[in-house]
Amino acid sequence: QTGIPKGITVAFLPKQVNNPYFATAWKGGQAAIKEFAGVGKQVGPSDAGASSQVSYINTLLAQRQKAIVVSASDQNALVPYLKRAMGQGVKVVTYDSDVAKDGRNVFVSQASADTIARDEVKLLAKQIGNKGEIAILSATPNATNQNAWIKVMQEELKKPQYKEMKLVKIAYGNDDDQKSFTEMQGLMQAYPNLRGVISPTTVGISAAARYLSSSPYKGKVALTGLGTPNQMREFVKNGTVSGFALWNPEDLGYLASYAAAALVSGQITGKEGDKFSAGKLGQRTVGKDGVIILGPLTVFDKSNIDKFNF
Amino acid sequence: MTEPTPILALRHASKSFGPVKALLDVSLELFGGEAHALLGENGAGKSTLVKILAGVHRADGGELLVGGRPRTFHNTAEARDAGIAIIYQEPTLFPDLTVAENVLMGRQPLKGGGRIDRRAMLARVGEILRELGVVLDPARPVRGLSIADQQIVEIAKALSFQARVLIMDEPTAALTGQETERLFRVVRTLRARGAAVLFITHRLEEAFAECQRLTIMRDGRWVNSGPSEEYTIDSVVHGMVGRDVQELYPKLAVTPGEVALAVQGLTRRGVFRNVSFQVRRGEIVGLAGLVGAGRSEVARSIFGIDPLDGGTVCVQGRAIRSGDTLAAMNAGIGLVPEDRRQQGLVMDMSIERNATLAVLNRLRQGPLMNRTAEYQTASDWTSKLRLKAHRLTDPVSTLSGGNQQKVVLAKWLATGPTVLIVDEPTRGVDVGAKAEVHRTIAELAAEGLAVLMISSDLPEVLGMADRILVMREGELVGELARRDASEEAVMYLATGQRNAAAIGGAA
Amino acid sequence: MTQFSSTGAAGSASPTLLTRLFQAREASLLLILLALVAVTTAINSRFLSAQSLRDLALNVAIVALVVVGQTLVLLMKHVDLSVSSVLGLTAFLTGSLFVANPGMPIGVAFLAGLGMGAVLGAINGLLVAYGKVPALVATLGTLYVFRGVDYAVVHGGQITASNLPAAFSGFASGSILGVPNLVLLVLAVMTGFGIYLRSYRSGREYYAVGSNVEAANLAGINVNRRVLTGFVLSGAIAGLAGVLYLARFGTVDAAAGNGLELQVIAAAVVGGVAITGGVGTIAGAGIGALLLGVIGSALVALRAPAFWQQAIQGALLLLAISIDIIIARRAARAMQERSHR
Amino acid sequence: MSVPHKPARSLLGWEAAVIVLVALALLIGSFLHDAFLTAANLSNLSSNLVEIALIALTMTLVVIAAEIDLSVASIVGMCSALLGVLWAAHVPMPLAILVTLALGSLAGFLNGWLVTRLGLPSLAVTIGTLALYRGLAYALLGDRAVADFPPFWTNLGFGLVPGTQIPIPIVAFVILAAITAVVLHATPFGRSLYAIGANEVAARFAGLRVERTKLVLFILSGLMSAFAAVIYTFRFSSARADNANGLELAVVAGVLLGGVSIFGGRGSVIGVIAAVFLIGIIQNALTLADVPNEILTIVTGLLLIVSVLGPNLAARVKAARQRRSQLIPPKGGAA
Ligand SMILES: Nc1ncnc2c1ncn2[C@@H]1O[C@H](COP(=O)(O)OP(=O)(O)OP(=O)(O)O)[C@@H](O)[C@H]1O
Ligand SMILES: Nc1ncnc2c1ncn2[C@@H]1O[C@H](COP(=O)(O)OP(=O)(O)OP(=O)(O)O)[C@@H](O)[C@H]1O
Ligand SMILES: [Mg+2]
Ligand SMILES: [Mg+2]
Repeated sequence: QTGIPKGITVAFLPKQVNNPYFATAWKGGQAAIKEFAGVGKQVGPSDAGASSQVSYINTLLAQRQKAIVVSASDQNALVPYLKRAMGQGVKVVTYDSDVAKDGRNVFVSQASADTIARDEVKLLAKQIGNKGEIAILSATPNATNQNAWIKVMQEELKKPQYKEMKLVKIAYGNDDDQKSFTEMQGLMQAYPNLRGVISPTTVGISAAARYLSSSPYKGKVALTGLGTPNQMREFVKNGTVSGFALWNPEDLGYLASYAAAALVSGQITGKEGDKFSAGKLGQRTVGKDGVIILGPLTVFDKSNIDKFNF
Repeated sequence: MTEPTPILALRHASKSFGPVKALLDVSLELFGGEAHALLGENGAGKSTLVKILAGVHRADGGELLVGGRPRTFHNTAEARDAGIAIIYQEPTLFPDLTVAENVLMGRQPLKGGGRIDRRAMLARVGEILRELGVVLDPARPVRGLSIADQQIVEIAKALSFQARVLIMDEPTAALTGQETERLFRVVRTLRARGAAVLFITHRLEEAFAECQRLTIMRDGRWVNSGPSEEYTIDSVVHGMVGRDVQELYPKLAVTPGEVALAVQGLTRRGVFRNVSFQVRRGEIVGLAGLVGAGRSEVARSIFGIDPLDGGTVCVQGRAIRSGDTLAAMNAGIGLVPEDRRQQGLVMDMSIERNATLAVLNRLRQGPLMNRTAEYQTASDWTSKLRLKAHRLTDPVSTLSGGNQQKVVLAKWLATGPTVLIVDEPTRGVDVGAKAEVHRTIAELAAEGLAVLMISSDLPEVLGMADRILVMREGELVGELARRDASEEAVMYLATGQRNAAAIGGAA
Repeated sequence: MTQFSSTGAAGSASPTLLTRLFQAREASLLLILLALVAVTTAINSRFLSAQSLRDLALNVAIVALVVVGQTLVLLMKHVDLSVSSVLGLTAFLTGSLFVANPGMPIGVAFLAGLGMGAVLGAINGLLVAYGKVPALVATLGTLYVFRGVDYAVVHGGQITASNLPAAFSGFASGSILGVPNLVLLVLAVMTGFGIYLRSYRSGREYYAVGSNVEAANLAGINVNRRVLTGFVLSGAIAGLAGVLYLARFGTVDAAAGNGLELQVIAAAVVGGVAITGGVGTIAGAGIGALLLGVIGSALVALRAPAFWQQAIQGALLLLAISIDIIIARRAARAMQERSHR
Repeated sequence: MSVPHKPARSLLGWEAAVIVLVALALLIGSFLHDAFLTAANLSNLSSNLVEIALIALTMTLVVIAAEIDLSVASIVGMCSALLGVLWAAHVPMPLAILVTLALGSLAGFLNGWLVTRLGLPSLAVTIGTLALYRGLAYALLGDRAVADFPPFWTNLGFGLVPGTQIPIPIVAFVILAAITAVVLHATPFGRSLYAIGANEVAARFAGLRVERTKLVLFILSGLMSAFAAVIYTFRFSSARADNANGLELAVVAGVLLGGVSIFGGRGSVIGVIAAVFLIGIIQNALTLADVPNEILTIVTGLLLIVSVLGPNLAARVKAARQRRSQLIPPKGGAA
């Protein structure tokens, strides 16, 4: 009833195959592929490097996959190779982390960069009463998403209602648990007046929360950002973190799979205004620049965290 | 005296290394209270035999009897536990550990809880060293000791446990008269206690003076054995070489030419001071002195290995930059270093590559190597020196000690030097080869080469040198013309003591 | 020959000079360390607060522990690059044990970590000692293999603090007299191995093997067995470190410990353990680890710009090993000149 | 003491083995997936290896001289960052490339200086500069990425030789590989590297300029890394501070698998090239066959171990067999 032919081959290529976040997204992607009776697989490097993704694109091309669903480690490095793939009729969907827009057909975005950044700042501002020094604990210095969000956050902080909040430091935990942990600890040492931290990465926020929960700063320094409920449940309950946000990564993968199938079956081309049906997520519309937005963020706190399991 | 059972006996032993038959059907018996000399040319298989007794190698055939009972040693610890102490040809020490630990490794005295009793360890080794009459701090690391001092540590190691059999593979090659004499005194004490001693040397005089029995080997085979009274030097040499050796010191008369090497006021802080001398073309100048007098250090500095703190080196009137080996070589200096394994050879490389290493830049066609010239150079010089080798492409490490020394010589002769410094050129070289090395040096000198010969072998210096310089404690203390030189005169200068001459040299 | 032999110096003068020299290596490091702490504290007084000292000690503890095993191996002129993978794999597997048996006593977890580490270390040891594979090659290979196995086992999963029993987390966060349990454990291991290497025959064998293998063989040391033991110990210690990692961080994924091997070797080298074998002490290596840890925290505390931190760290590392070798060289030269009067 | 009896021939044996393995891998690859033995796939495969292969050339020289350079990947990152910064600052590309190459040489010089002047072990030095150079890459470029390189230049990294499936950088690699092979195997300089690697003291006593030679090697290694950085930057049309992170292990793995002794004094260019491609081919074939990434990691490690373990075991078996055969009739007299 979806108009999608059976047996479409879809390959997911995340930044890192071993990352739990991508593992969850793939779960959703796989579910969608099963629904439309396609053939799916996930391949990818163990380390987040652009060059290793390129060799996977090349082999996927050689394998004549119908669609590649990729979360790019580098906004630019993949473009020539993805273009070549599209030149040979392969449909390219980016999810989670985009490439330059001529390198893909559509981008399935978790939420617009503006929404994410604004929501994060708003969350933190509420927790610290719009006042005091704050810091950001990011992923790697080159993480495309994080950098885009940080840029918007910096703009956002210029607004009058945030004039008493001061961003003193952007630290990088490299999406490495231990590094994020020690970076958080360093922040507390270097900035005694720190009131709050935003960590827009699932690895960073859980490491930071763990540090805070066992330190004297627990409950005194606010922490928010993007995290998964399972990772953060304990810290929400013990009062280290009062609220954080995320989209559902499973839904992200699910939507990306449907977008890929819609492209392959010719239902959409990536033009603004194209519409397709995405299974349980209902009808979706391609927005400007070929961006398909998953939806607003979910904010998790004591009241609702037990309702989620991912 | 009735013939008792030998403490240690080897019967019909054979050993091959790949195609090389190092030992073929060799037998040997060691009796308590006796010193037994094992003599043979370089590569005759002496060290191989020692290593079989030590449990380093296992014989391919034959049997080993300890106290009349057959034994097989699977490793060195078993041989050691059977009461066999060994001084190997090449010192095998731990440079980072102290002298005391080197001596007692694995047998350190313990105190409560199985912990090492450092104080007892130092005391014990100090005592052994004192017995040897050596002033060597047991607490200092071995790194930095001269070859001679290292050899002394080896000796101390062998003496440190009550051995029933003491095996010494050329222990005296690096030692001068006094040290050798002290070693022999200890050996005699051991013998008196009933131990058996196996002694390998290329100094035949020592063998006759100290040993009651001789065994001669040639080409891996047993030639003959017997009480030493039944032999003469000539008969031994004939047995070793299979022919008569011509003169051992074939010095040719030459009239010295212009000054080839002139050094002035050489100083290296803490090592030597104000050393000045000249060597003329055609001349062989001996540099004598006790071990540690600083002779090798002077040679190294002239050759630019170590930088100088003061003084100049001139070759044919032109000064060369201090601390620049290549400049020294280009000026025509060659150095045959004293430690052939560390300094003279790249052990894993082939004989050919080693022999041409110092002339690489000459053996080329345009920017590329000329392989024919390379092979030619190597085979020329090695055959001139009668190198005993399977193939020129074999690694140098498979050669016997003396043959390795010949490769070092070949390497430097290939450079066609104006000045050749030879540091202990015949250490560990057998009589036949020694005569050849001497003849080569004498001939080259006759053709106009200036030779500076450092040697602890006094007869060699006396036999070969036109003039003899003597060093003591880093200073040049005298010079003797050939006709004035005698062992007493040299030892007097080297020690600063008149009576020292009595124990100078082993001859 | 008497006074002409070798050192020639009066027998009693040298040992004190020597001990002083050996102490100097560690003393110079301690001095650098103190200077760094003093400067940092002067600028940011929070650097010496109880909390930040605790954090520092905890951060250094795991590296310092792995350095102990690495020192054993380096002393023998080998190297163990696989420690990071061993740590990652054992951390995850121990965590999985907790997931599978939630009631498992924490002692069992430690034993399991040690055991798994020892097995992995034994693979290295067998390759190096009996397979005659150079340690750098063998352990670079197992660095890949063990990490690959880790990836395969973890497969995008993760152990989180909620998987761990309360007793285990309690041990991790607990302390005695203000010193965290983990730090005490590591100090105990370091002290034990420090004494072992200094005062036991088999401990001295590590130095002997690294100083001259041939001589070690001739001295009747079973070199192969010693090398195997060294790698087994290095593996077991890395395994123990894996358990501590799990305890400390609570979260373990497939990347745990990635890249740790270079930090560990750097710490050992800064601490005066020679890559060329035969030289070094556990105390020195521990100070090396501490120095690196302090540099890292000091840069943060001094608010060094984020993008310059790594560069400064690298430069300081180079500086530390350069100063160390220059001091050692001076001392050696002084000793030589003195011995020749 | 028994001497490790490894004449030069056994090395040739290993090189031949690697080349045979390459052929075997190609054969098996073609069975695993029919897209494997296509020009396009082989072209992609080799173009993905080009930086590793380039750096492996100079790494071969460095390791034969008994040193190691672990900072190569960081030099790539630093040089890539510099190229990006210069381009973003509107420096003309040829000049920017020259400056980049100069920076690489300078980085190599610093490594070499610390090793030869201060006498520090290169493993320690280059672990330090690994951190330093990567740090400088971040200092130069921070979190930025420069991507707007002109197509003419990116095509040099990405494009194919017109009318063929040969990636342009591979042409550069072939030329440089030939030069390296000749230098190593047929010039006095190359010869001297083996001696320096096998016994540095003896090399010095033979008048070889050990320090200078090593300094040159490190500079070459830095220069080659900078060249690889230029190719890398163009190939991905992206200058970032984290470019080529971790590449050093792949390079070292290739060099060791190629039969170069980690202790110096032994190895050849052809073996290393074969080994680098062997790893690449196996990984490509297995990826095409949908073998998961973790297995690839394991295979790489196993290859490395087996490359040394295999010949060692073979030699031991051979020696044992020889000993047995000798027990029968000893032929001829002493050699
Ligand atoms: N490990 C080995 N591998 C191959 N050949 C060897 C090995 N050890 C010794 N040989 C060969 O065995 C023969 C005997 O050597 P050995 O060292 O026993 O001679 P030697 O009598 O001690 O000579 P020298 O007086 O020069 O020390 C020589 O031809 C030598 O090249
Ligand atoms: N590698 C070294 N490092 C430090 N000191 C050394 C080294 N080699 C020798 N020495 C010391 O330098 C001094 C001079 O030694 P040198 O070898 O020059 O004496 P020599 O007269 O040549 O005696 P030999 O007969 O041993 O060659 C000795 O006291 C020795 O301990
Ligand atoms: Mg011998
Ligand atoms: Mg000397």
